[in-house]
Order: sequence, then C-alpha cells, then structure tokens
Amino acid sequence: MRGGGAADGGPRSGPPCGLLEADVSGPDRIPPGAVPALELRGLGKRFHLRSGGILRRRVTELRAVADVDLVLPRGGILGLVGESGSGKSTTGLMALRLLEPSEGQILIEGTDVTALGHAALKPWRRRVQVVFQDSYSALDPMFTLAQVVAEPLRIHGIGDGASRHRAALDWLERVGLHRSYGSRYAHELSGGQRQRVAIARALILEPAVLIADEPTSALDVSVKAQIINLLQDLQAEMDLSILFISHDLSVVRSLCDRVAVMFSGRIVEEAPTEAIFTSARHPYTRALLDAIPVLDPRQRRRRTFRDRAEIARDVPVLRRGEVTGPVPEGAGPRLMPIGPDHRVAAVLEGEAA
Amino acid sequence: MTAEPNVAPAAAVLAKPAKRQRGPLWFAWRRFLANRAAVVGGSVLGIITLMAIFAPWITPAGPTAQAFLTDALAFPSAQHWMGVDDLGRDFFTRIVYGARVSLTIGFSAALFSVVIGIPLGAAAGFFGGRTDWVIMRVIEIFSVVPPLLAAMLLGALTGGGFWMIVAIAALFGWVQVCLLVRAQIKAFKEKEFVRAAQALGASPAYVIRVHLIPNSVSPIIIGFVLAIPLAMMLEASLSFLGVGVPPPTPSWGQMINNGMNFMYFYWHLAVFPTVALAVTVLATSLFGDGLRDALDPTMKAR
Amino acid sequence: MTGYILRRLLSVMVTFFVVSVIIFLMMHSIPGGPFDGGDMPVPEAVRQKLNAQYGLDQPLYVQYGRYMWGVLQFDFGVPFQSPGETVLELLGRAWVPSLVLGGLGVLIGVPLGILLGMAAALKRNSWIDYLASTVATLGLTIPVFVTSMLLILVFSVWLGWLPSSGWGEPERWILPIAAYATIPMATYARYMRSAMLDTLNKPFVTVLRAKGLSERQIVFQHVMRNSSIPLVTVFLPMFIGTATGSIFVEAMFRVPGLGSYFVSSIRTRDYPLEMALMLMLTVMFCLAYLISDILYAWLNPRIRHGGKQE
Amino acid sequence: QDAVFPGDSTSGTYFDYMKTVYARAGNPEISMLPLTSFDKEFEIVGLGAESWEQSEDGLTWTFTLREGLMFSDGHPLTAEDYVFALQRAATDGYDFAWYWDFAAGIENWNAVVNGEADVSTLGIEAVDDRTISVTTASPKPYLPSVVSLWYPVPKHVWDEHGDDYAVNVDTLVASGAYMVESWEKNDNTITYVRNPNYTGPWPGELDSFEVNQSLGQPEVGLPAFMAGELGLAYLNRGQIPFMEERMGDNIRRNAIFAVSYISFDLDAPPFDDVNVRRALALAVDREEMTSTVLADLAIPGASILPPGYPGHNQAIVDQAVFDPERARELLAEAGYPGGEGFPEVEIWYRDQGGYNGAITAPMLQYLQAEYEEHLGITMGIRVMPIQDWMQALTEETNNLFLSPYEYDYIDPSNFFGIFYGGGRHDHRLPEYDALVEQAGSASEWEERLALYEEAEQILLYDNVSVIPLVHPIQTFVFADGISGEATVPTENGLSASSRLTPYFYTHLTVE
Amino acid sequence: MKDTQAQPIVEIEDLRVTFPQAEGSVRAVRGVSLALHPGESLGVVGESGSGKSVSWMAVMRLLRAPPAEVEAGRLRLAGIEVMQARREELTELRGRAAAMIFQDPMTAFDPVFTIGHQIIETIRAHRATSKRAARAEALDLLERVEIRNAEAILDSYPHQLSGGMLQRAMIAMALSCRPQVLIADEPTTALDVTVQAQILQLIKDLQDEMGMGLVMITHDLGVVAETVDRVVVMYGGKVMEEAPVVELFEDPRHPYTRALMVSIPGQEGGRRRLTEIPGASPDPSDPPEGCPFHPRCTQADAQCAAEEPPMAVLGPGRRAACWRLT
Ligand SMILES: Nc1ncnc2c1ncn2[C@@H]1O[C@H](COP(=O)(O)OP(=O)(O)OP(=O)(O)O)[C@@H](O)[C@H]1O
Ligand SMILES: Nc1ncnc2c1ncn2[C@@H]1O[C@H](COP(=O)(O)OP(=O)(O)OP(=O)(O)O)[C@@H](O)[C@H]1O
Ligand SMILES: [Mg+2]
Ligand SMILES: [Mg+2]
Repeated sequence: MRGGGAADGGPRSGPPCGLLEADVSGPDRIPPGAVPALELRGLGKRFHLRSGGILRRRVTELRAVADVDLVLPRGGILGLVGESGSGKSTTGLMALRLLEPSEGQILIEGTDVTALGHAALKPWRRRVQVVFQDSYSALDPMFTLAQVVAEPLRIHGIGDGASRHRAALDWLERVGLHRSYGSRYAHELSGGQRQRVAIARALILEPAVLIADEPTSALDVSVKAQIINLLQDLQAEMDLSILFISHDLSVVRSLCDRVAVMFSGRIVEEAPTEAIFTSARHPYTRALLDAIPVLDPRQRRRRTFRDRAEIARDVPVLRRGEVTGPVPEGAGPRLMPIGPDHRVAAVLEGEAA
Repeated sequence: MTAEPNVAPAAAVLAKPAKRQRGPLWFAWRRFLANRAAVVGGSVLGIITLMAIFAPWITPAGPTAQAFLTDALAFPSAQHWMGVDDLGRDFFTRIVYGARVSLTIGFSAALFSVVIGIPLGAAAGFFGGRTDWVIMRVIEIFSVVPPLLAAMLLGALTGGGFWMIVAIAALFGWVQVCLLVRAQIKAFKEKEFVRAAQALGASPAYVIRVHLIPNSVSPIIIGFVLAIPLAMMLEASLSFLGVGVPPPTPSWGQMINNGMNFMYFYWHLAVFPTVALAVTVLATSLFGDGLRDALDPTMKAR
Repeated sequence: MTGYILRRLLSVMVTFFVVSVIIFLMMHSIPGGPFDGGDMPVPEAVRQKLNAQYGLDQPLYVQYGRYMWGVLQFDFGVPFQSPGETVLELLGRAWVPSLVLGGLGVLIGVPLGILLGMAAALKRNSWIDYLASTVATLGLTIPVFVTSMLLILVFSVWLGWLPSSGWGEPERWILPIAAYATIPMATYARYMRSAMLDTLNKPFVTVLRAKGLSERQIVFQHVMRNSSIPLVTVFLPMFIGTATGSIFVEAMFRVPGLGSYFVSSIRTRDYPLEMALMLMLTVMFCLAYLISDILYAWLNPRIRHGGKQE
Repeated sequence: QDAVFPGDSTSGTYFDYMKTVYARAGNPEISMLPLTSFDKEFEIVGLGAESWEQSEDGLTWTFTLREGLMFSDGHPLTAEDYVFALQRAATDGYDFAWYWDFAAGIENWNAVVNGEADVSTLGIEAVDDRTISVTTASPKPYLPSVVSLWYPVPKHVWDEHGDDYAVNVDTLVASGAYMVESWEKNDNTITYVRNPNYTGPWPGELDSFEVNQSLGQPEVGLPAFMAGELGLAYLNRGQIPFMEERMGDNIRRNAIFAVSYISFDLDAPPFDDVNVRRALALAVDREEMTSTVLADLAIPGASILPPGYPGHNQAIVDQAVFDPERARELLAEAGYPGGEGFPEVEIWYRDQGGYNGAITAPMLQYLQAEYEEHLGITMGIRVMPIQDWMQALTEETNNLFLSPYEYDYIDPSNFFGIFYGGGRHDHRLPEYDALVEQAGSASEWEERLALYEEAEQILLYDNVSVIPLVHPIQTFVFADGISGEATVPTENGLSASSRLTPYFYTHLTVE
Repeated sequence: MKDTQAQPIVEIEDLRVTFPQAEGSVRAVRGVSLALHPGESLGVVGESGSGKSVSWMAVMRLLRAPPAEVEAGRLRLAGIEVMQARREELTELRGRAAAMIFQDPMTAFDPVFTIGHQIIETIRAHRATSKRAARAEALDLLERVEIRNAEAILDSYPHQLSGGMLQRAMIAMALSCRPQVLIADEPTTALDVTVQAQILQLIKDLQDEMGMGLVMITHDLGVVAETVDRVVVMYGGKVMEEAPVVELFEDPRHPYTRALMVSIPGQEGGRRRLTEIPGASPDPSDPPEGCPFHPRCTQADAQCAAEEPPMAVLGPGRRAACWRLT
C-alpha cells in the first residue's frame, strides 16, 4: 500500500456507526467458496423494436444478450468488458432482476431468483447492489445527497434518521466527497461527483455482491484509484463479490481476478485477468488490447482499424487438441474451454464458421 | 513520472468542524421566502383565513341580522364598507362570514381530491394492468355522472346543506388530480432512480410515496389549486340551481348569484363577492406556484 | 394496437353498463315521477294512466331491461319533455349549437392558454408571469355567468358592437365563445406554466441551446412536446365538458343548446332523455380517455415501448 | 317581424293548452280562441262565445258561438271542437283534468276521469254547430269566467294526426287571432303571424311577432332589450332603479292576482297549536317587508284575495296587524316563552323562476330574521324542485311551507277552493268547507261575499290555517315605439297582466 | 501549436463562476485564463469537480443564471464577447463557432424525439438543406462514429440505445454543426477502447480537414497523450499548470500534476492497490486559503497556506501556479 493517508485512516473497515451489526435479515450467510455469489445461466434478452408510429408499425427483434453463462465466485471480482452496445448493461440489469430476462436463470448464492416476487426478492436485494451507468438519472432530483445515500438503510429499516444521516455523510467522505455535499442536490454536482454518490449508495449496505456498471468512468485518476482501492478493501474484508463492467482496461487489469469479454450480445472470451491480457485468443479481445491508448505522446501514431464485420467473421478455429474440456454441443461459434479456466468462442477445425 | 507524494497533512482538512446540516425542508422554506409573489399570496390567504376565523370580532353585526333594513341596498360607505345587501344586512359582514363557508368548501374539496386522487392515480400509473383498469373505470364513472346531477339527487335524498356540498365537491374534484398523477407517474416510473430504489428492494408503496409523488408535486399542486375555485364554483352553480348552502348562511357563490340580479345598479352586490373569490384563488395560486418552485430543488430563486 | 383498442372498447362496454345502472337507479330514487303534476295534484287515475302508458308502472328491472334493449337498437325512446320527436332527434338538433360554441371556445381558449402559460414560464417571476397568473386566475374564479353578463354589458349594451344573445349568424357566436374560452384558457395557462418549468430544467434543453437551435424552436418543438402530457390529460375531458353545453352560458346567451336539458331532464324526471344524455357522456368520456392514452404513447416513446421492460 | 316579446317557459311539450297546461310549449293561448276572456279592466268578454245564459235551476249553461268562426286552415270552427277538447281531457290524461271538476263542477266529470263512467255521460254537449250546453253538478254562477280557459281543439286535424298535431309546426292549426309561423324547439321560441281566416273579436294589430321564451329572465331580457332586440323586458329588483332613471315613462306594473302564504301541517306539533300559528301571523310586518326587501316586487297581502280582485275584502285586511308583543305572549302561552323549547323548524319552498322566484328567497330570509328577533324561533329555509315540494306538501312530510298561488279564473271561489278540505292542503275545517260550498253555488253576489267573508275569517283568524303574506306584482318596461291599448295603465295604476294573453297581444301596436 | 499568430478563437480571462448556496457559495471556477487558437487542440484534465465542465459551459453561455453567477474579464468566442452577446448572436455562435459534446449522454437527448430527428434538426439549424439531404448526412455521420445499423438507430428513441451509442450519437450531432471549435467533455467514457480509438481518429481527421479547434476534457490521460497538443491541469476551480503535451508527460512541474501522473494505473499485470493522492478534495463552498492544493501537497509550507501562488511562466507555452516553482 503506497498511498495511505486519510483514506486509510478513515472509518474504512467495519460497519459505519454499527448500523449493520444486526445483519440477520438477509439470507443465511454461506461459507465462502461453497457456492458462487452470483451465477448466470444461459441468460438472454430480446427486445422488440417497434418503429413507424402507432398504426403502421414494424417490429424487429433484437437479441441484445444471448447465452450468457457467468460465474462470480464469493469474493471474486469479475470484469465484464466489451464492445459498446454489446449487452453488458443489459446483462447487469437482468442479473439484478430489473429487467426480465427472456431466457435463462439467475442464481444468487445458489438460490434461483429468476422468478421470485417482490417480497421474496427483498432480502436478496439487500445483498446485491448496483451502480448504474447513468449516474445522473439514477439520483432522485428531489433528494439531497445525504438522503440518496441513506436511502438503502431507510428501505431496509436500518437505524434511525439521525444515524442514517451520519452514516451517509461518512460514506460520502469515504468516496472522497466533503460532508457538506450531504445537503446538495444531484443537479449541482459534476459528473464524477455524481458517480461517487452512486457508489456510496451502493456500498452503504455492505452488500455481498456489487454490480458496478462503469462506476469510475467520470473520475479523475486519483479519485479513481481511491475508489478502486476502496472496492479492493471491501472485497478483502468482507468477501464482497463484484461484477465490474468497464471500458477502462487498465482499471480492469488492476482490480479484477477474471475478465469476460462481450461482443454482440455474447461472451466471446473469459479467462483469468492476466490470461486475457497476455494470451487472448479471440480477435475482438485482441483488437481491444491493441486499441488501449498509449500514455506516451511521442508514440502517437495513425492507427488502422479492423472492420467490425471482419472481426465478427474471423472466428477462431481450434484444433481438437487445444480444447481442454468437453466440447459444447451445437454448431457455430460457442464457448470452448482452452487451458486453465480459459474459454473462448470458437469453432472446431473442420466446422464451418 | 516523477516523485511520488508522501503522506500529506490531510488530517487538517478533515478536522475542520462540519457545518450544520440543514434539512431539505429548510432549503425549501428559504426558496419560498425568496419568492415575493408567493409570500404575498400566502399572507393574503392567511389574512383571509384569520378574518374568517375571527369574523365575530371584526364585523358590526351578525351575518344574518337584518339590522339595516331601512338602508337596504345602500352603496359602500364609511359605515358599511361594502354597502348593505337587499335584505338589509351589512355586506362586509356577509363577505367575511362567506369566507368561512367558501374556504371550507374550497379547501376541503381540494384536500379531499388530493387525498383520494394521489393514491389512486399513483396506483393506477404505477401498477398499470388490472389496477389501472379498475381505477380508470371508476374515474370514467365519476367523470360521467355530473356533479350537478349528483348534487340534485343527494339534495333530494338528504335534504341538502353545507356538508352535502362539501361532499359533492370532494367526490368529484379528485378525478382531475388522479389523472394528472397517473400520467406523471407513468412517465416517471421508468426513470433510473426509480429502478435504483427497486434494486434496493424498495416496495412499490415506498417508491410511490418517496420518489414518485414528490416528483409529481407540480401537477399535484396545480390540481390542488385548481380544485379550490372549481369547488367554490360548484357551490355557486348549485346555488343557481337552488341546491346550494341554504340561506341565510352566507357563501360567496350564493352572494354572486344574488348579486347578478343587481348588477346594473347596485353593483356592489356582485362585485365584492366576485373580488373576494378571485383574490382568494389568486392568492392560493401564487402561493401554490411558490410552493411548487420551493419544493423543486432544481429551481433556484432569483 | 388493434387488440389493445378492442380490449379498451370492451371496457367501455363495462363502464357503459355500470353507468347506465347507476344513473337509472339514481333517477328513479329521486322522489316523484314525470307525471306527478306541477302546481296542483294530478288525479290519481290520470297519473296511473300516464304511467302505464309509458311503462313506468313496471318493476324497475323490467323498465331498465326494456330501455337498454331499446338502446342496443339505437332506440332511446321519446323524451317526455318533447313528445313528437325521438331522443335522438332532440340530441341531434340541440347538440349542434353546444358543439359549435363549446368546441370553438375550447379550440380558441386552449392555444391562448398555452401561449399565456408559456409566456409566464419563460419570464418566470416577472410582471408577465404575474399578469398571466392573474388573468388565468380571474378566468377561473369569475363565474362564467358573471363573465357572460360583463361581455354582454360591454359589447352589446354599451358599445353596441355585437348582438347580446341568441343563436344564428356567426356574429352571435363571438360573445358566447369568448365566455366559453375563459375556462380552458385559464386552466391551460396554469398547467402549461408548470409543465414548461419542469421541462425547461431538463439537461437536454441545455444541449438544444448548445446546438444553436433558436429559442423559438426549442420552446415550440421540444419543450412543448415534453410538457404536453398533463395538457393531454385534461384536454379531452374538458372538451367534452364544454362541448356538451353549459347551462349557464347557454342561458345567458340564449343558445338553444344541450346544456339546459341536463337540468331540465332531471327536474322533470325525463328518464329517457336523462339516460340518453348520460350514456352519450359515458361513451364520449371513455373514448376520450382511450384517445388520451394513445396520445400519451405517441407523445412519450418511453410509454409506447413500455420502457426497458419491453 | 314587428317585435320580439319575452315568454317565460323555455321547456314544454305540446303546443296545445288543452293537452297540457303546466308543461305547454310556448304560448298556445295566443293562437287558440277561448270561449271567453278578460280585458285589462277584468271585464269578461265573449271571444269564441257570442253569448251565454244560465238555466233556471242554475245547473245548465248554454253558450252560443259566434258566426263564421274558422280555423286558420279554413275549416269551420264548431261547437264540436270545444266539446271534443274537454272530452279528450277527461279521458286522455291531462294535467289540468282536476280543474274542470274543481272549478266548473261539470256533471260526471270525476267519474269519467276515473274511468267509472262513459264519456257520453259527461255534462257537456254540442247541441248544434254553434251551441254548447254545459251541465254542472251544482250551480256555478261564475262559469263564464271559468270557460276563459276553454280552448277548442281542431278535431279534424286531431283525427288525422292525434295529439302529435300539436308538436309539429306544419299541423298546428290556429283558432285565434294569430297563428304559428315557425317554432324553434330548443327553447320554444315561436313566431306568430296574423291569422288570415280569423273572424272573431280582437283581431291582432301586429303582422308578425316573436315570443322568445329564453328572454323571460330579467338578467337576460334586459341586456337584449337595451341592445334594442326586445320590445318588452321584465325587470328584477336591481334593474328597476336603473331603468326608472332611463325610461321611467315606459315602466309598467301589473297585478298578478296571486298570493304567497305560509301553510302548516295542522296536525303535527308545534303547529297543531293555534296560538303558535297566530304568533307567527302577528310577527309579520308586511308593510316593512314590501317596502324594503320586496320593493316593487310585491304589495302587502293580508287577505287571500288581492286588491282589485272581485271579492277583495278590506275588513279582513284591516284585522291583520303587526304586534310582536302579543305574538310573544301567545308563544309563551303555547309553552315556548321567548322561543325556548321551540323545535327547529324548516320552511320549504319550491324552486321557481319568474315573479315568485324573485320574491320568495328575500321574503323568507326576511321572515327568518324577524321570527328570530321577535319570537326567538329558528326557522331554516329549504328550496326544492316543484315536484318534490308538491309531494311533500300533499304527504305532509314537513310541517311548514311557503306556498304561492295564482288565480285560474276570476272569482273568489278560485282562491277559497284551494283551502277546501282535501284540496291542495289537508285542512279539515267543516265550517269553512260548508261556507265555501254554499258561497260557490249561491246565485246572489252579495250573499256570496258575505259567506266568503265568514269563511276567510275562520281560515285566517279563528283557525289561522294559513298566513297570507304578499301579493306579487310584476314590473316591466316597454320599448319606445310599442304602444296600443295594452300599454296604457288602468285607473289603479296597473296595466294589462301578462296572464291576459289574448287581450295583450291583440291590443299592441308597433311603430 | 498551430497558428499562434492568428486571433485566438476562444479567449478566457479571469473567468469566475459561483453558485450561491444557502450556506456559503460554491466557487466552482476561480479565475481561469486560457486561449485557444484555430486548429489547436487543448486537453483539460484535473480533479473531478475542479470546474472543467463548468468553465466550458460558461464559454458557451450555457449555465443557467440564476443560479450560476458568471464573471469574466474577457470571455470571447470567435471574437465575440459572449457575456454581452444578444440571444440571436448566441444562437448564431453556438453550434457554429463552438459545439459541445456533453459529459452525460444519457440525459442529453430529448426523450420524445428520435435520434435522427435531433441530428437532422441540428444540421438544418445551421445549413439550409433539405430534410432528405440532412438525413443522408446524419446517416453518414453515424456511420463514421462507428454506429452499426445506423439507419435503424436514426429512427430509435434515446432510451432504446446503450450509453455508448448515445455518446456516439452525441458526437455525431456535435460534429454535424461543423464547428470551429469542438468542446468535447469526456466524449469517450462510455466507449470501448476500439471505438474510442476510432472516434479519436475521426476527430483528428476532421481537425485536419476543417482546421477545427478541439478542447478535450477528460480524465483519461491516455486519450490526452494521443490527441492533444497542449494540456491544462485544473484543481479546485483554478488552472494549476499548462504545458505542451509532451513536456507535461515528461516533466510535470506542479506537485498536483505530478501526483496525478503517479495515480495512473500502470500497464503491469496483477491485482494491486493503486496510488491515490492522499487527503480529500476541499469543501467547494469553503476552499482553503492560498494554493487550493496545499492541504494535500507534500511540499506545502506556510506561504502556500497563506497566499495564492501567481501563475508563473516557465517557458514557451508553459505556465504553472506554485510557490515552489518561482
Ligand atoms: N448548479 C450547481 N450548483 C452548485 N454547484 C455546482 C453546480 N454545478 C456545478 N457545481 C459545482 O461546481 C464544481 C465544478 O463542477 P464541474 O462540473 O465543472 O466539474 P468537472 O471538473 O467537470 O468534474 P468532473 O470531472 O467530475 O465532471 C463542482 O464542485 C460542482 O459541485
Ligand atoms: N429498452 C431497449 N429497447 C430496445 N433496445 C435496447 C433497449 N435497451 C438496450 N437496448 C439495446 O440492447 C443492446 C445492448 O445494450 P446495453 O445497454 O446492454 O449495451 P452496453 O454493453 O452496456 O453498451 P455500453 O458500453 O455502450 O453502455 C444495444 O444494442 C441497445 O440498443
Ligand atoms: Mg452500458
Ligand atoms: Mg465534468
């Protein structure tokens, strides 16, 4: 730990104000490692796009997400990266049951929550928190920030008004906002400040699972570091599991254990972080890594880009020997295991792509 | 890259005593005070209410006493600020006492319309589907049966009177508020912050109460403010049809109706109650506008 | 969409049924009947004869059943108030003036109100705002019969510009339309101001400015459309309310419209006419709500697409 | 068209007085020819009838029609048309059916109406084309006055179209001086033109005029009048001083021959006690009431008959005094000293436009204040639709009513008849009934007057069954250019009543 | 730097923006001076909440006043003093002289109109073209910002698009104005790096084609390194340092800039903690006396806490505000 300072000395560990001590309302704690914190099985989402006004309408189907299998182990941090519009946010929203999946299952700590009703879902809601991509719309314009951050406590009936308020201010401080922000409103903030409020709100309940959709995109590097460190600490201390959706590959690299890459609504590659960064197999993953901006202005160059269609066509072809596990059924590109914990969307030699 | 920073004297920053935190209502109050028109409206409303409450102390005679029969229809003078009506009653007294009836009718109807309209509208807008269906049918029924018919019927059945009018005005005032709230909530329920609350496990009741209704204040306030003159007018129309507040109890609507007969010559009998009604509603609507702006934190007073 | 509309039409039937029962029961629970006489008691024999002639001696459910059976065949009976014509004929002649005047009143009052509300919102807390508020409030608080009387006094008695009342040549329409227009104008001014203020705060308005769109374009296209939901909510019901005639305006201006029939049919226990009026209102209101809902969807794509919920 | 006049009933069904009186459309009296009528001095004039005579026993009357009477379509108007009108009324449900028994006492009328006797037994007969004979059950010395409401129905048209002839402007056939040219159904506004086939007396002086029913309300009528659109406007109290100032010479007042009175449920407390009723009567200051709150709208009414009406009796009027002192004593005697213990009562009146509408509310509020002040009685006021009020009155669901009554025919028996046992009120005063019955058939005018005086004494002072309050009057203004006999006031300062329809419209000219 | 001789297209002198609050005003921008020449590209980096967005909104006169109170010694856009400009002049300037890509693309679109409508109306606000031609142009722009299926996107509503798609639509909309300066506030936060790289390339190409100036407000120092000529570093509403991009990366002078550089997550593998600047950002309504950075600065002394450091010129195009450097 190099930074240290106030962020370290602050009330980082342990529940603030002891509000969360009586943590019994949630489902029973499950020993680490036994079941994944979050598991998505064959998740898919179709949108029906209607256009052409009210009367003459055309309906086209859009498969925003298809066949997503993901496992987020307890205490793990899984990075979800990918093309913009590839269905990352949609996947996240489905995992939260904020968007009804068209197919597939969602398991939280081993329990299938795909079909649970509001009441049955509520204890799980407490354990799974979210940072929305659009932090502006995610904050109620009529709420002060202290109210926003305290809201999760309020919803779950934890503490009284004053203690919640205090906890909220503490959390604002932990994400690097001065306590005086507690009485301000969302529209009075800069983009990065809003994002931090959203993060504070997601963390105040000390959830087991955090789904963070681009939580640091509007933060300067220093604040970003502070937030990333905070997440790491929480992960270490409390077995927080994080699904980290991001475009920022360097942050992904320094935070995540594993990375899944999405392209066109599907997972195209999934592997431990370092494997992705060092031995990616899928052409899209490679294109991504290639495109990371270089930090040295002298190395500026004119880039050439591969056409997306070309990338899509260029499905990796695996030799049978390369596949380390059972080959999934079906035709066309599908996720095949190669090497330890590494899966890539590919076809087998001899199959037509 | 250059030297990395060492541990800084950061504690100093944090050690600064935290400023007193103010609640959102305090800010709303400040915004309200900064709005001159709203403050004037509120004060006028307050004064009218106080006059209504303390009527016996500020008027020369009882509201029904025909103490000035020989002066009947006298024009405004120092002795009778608003003149004398056709039945020899001091008109200022009538206006002041009329405020009791009219304000009660106006405000109870408006209050009731909000109390009924908001939850129903919210439920319809939020849940949609079957709930919406049922509530919409109820709304349709209430919009179809005109208050006048209901009033005439209830009048015939119950013997009419003040409370019947309050009840009618209330029963029929809520439809508009309900529709407005329903529409607003339909539009807001898809917003991210609503989903954020849902993601936290908030119940529909919570979401509606804490997020959707506060974000619907402006149509609600407008609906509230509009319900007041509507109820007062209903009272006036019912008086016109003879089912109003029974005489001699003074009500502005009834006085306006009566004043109409005297409009050509004894203008004061029509003008004062109309002005009283207009001033009250104007004050209410300025007050409502101010309230609306004050409750909306994105609005900054000048 | 077609399915949706069909389903909605079905629910119109439900409302129709419920309303018809309610109105029927209400009408018949008011003491007295249409042939009870006015000033002097009608001889019992005469009354019985008349009641039997119109089937009013039957049990209520039989009367209701008969009436509704007729309604299904578009036979609304003969109004007691105006024998010699059918209820439909009566509505056909009496509704025209109401529809013309009330409809024009709304069509003129609404745009005026919108402009007034806009001006108020754009110049918030300035004298324009206060003036607009005052005008709007006066429009709402001065009872329409007083407004009517003032209009007549000023424009026909004092200035002599326009005929005082009556129905016929278009110059007779002007004053009642003006009287009708005040309420929609005032209502719309209030709603518009508030809805505009809500919208003007939205970040996308800043973006529109940044793009270099003229203020006019921003206000009239974007802000208007975004502010229109509450306006749509009140428009059709208001239109119906006004276009079916106001007993007050019609009495003051002697417009031979529908307004007075609402009251007279209750007063004279004119069951067939009263039922027909109510059923007509029912259908119109139900359709109005249906149309409003379709308009919402048209105005707000998010509702149209059911949001992210698909 | 020469002028527009206000009417007073915007609703109405048949344009046929003999089909429906209270709900008639417009003013069919203008185009129908009654047997007799009155001029503005209230002298009886034969219109359809040229002459009439009473038989020796006083039971049979013979009316002779004028020669050459015609309907507007040229069809002769005969006795048959008059007789048919009443036969239809007796058999075919008519809201005035009670009238011909109550007022005229036509033989067998009630039996026929109730379906107990055949219509052929009815005491009326067309002897020949020009002769009608009427047989009454008892002598009716005033029958010629009653038949001023007997209008003919064009039987030849009725045979073809039935009652509906009177709802369709094309089949409306007139017997009077004017005939209908057009009819705006929405408000029953009607244009009349001169009937070219009219041969009777009082031929109209106007070529054409409109009676606009929607202009009867002073609030609407006066603006139209001021804008020059109306030949006559009724005035309400607020408008009178305004118009006095401008067109004082054109203002007219007319007597209506009506009375407004308080009536009670005589069998229920507290009004079963005569002292209570008398106290109420003594606590009314009619002079003050009419000079202040009812200025120009009514004159004091201490007797049932209005001044100027045959049989009006000053001796009766003089007994009415305002004596609050005595009233209090009486109330105390009845057990309510200073109003203490007096139950809360409510006076019910009917919702009505016209002259009654103008006076009732102020009058009742005045009484309310007076009773409160002088007697300590709290009296509520409640208005209700005519039918509800009527029902309440007959079923006595309340114990206190304000009732208006306007004459039907000109004879004291008309007013006294309404208090006859089992009539409008549930009064049981055998002496009164006997006196009124006797007076109704007595042939000598003097004798009748004496009997009526006795009866009124019993009704108003011995028993205080009702308390007459005021006699309303109407104030209106003529436009410049409207003249003629009908606009000239009579000696007593009043002008032709609006009820004198046939006279009024035939005695007007327009420049 | 290009065209230094020419009249600057944007001139900012002593810009101050204050938001009055119930308890002490928020001084979001506290005396910023800057100039941008035609064709030049300027990077603006700095702490979150340091007033980057607000300053450039002020340049466009887009801050709602009230609540914002804007003062400036000089605030010129294409030679016109924007503080005094009439409304029509502003309408003229906006879009044409300078176009802005907003930080928050999700709320930047009118929710009730299609993306296509909003781009087409922008094009037609500046150039008289037919609807059809404007549509073709919009389609072309969407394709150039790497939006697939552009035809369908034109007819979509904002809520139907992902964050990144909206951001690209926003960029297309800004470019459709063909501005003299493009103010891009975090234009690529929602984009994956491949698309980001393509868009940055597109912007550079357009700069070359049309001589467009560029203001790139961003937290991504990689983006800065790749696209801009000159960088301004902001902290606490003030400019801390200004330098040509190469010099800034190789020799950051201001302690804040240096601290920032250290916080950049490196390219090395493996999970690790990142370096952050110790201490917390100041309370915006009560900023520290003296140098805004002094409470967190390792080199701060009494002078830093007491007096505001002046902007010192350190070389051609290099400035910094720090007592330690003067
Ligand atoms: N309407 C407002 N009322 C009060 N304070 C405001 C308002 N708008 C912005 N601020 C404050 O002004 C400061 C500067 O905001 P600005 O948006 O310019 O930051 P930024 O540099 O763009 O940050 P980020 O990188 O997070 O977007 C922030 O502290 C913010 O809280
Ligand atoms: N409500 C909706 N209706 C129709 N299509 C939708 C809807 N929401 C999302 N989509 C589509 O689904 C696809 C995936 O969207 P999603 O928001 O999940 O992308 P993403 O991976 O999060 O992209 P980004 O990185 O740009 O945020 C996109 O093509 C988008 O247009
Ligand atoms: Mg996304
Ligand atoms: Mg910003």
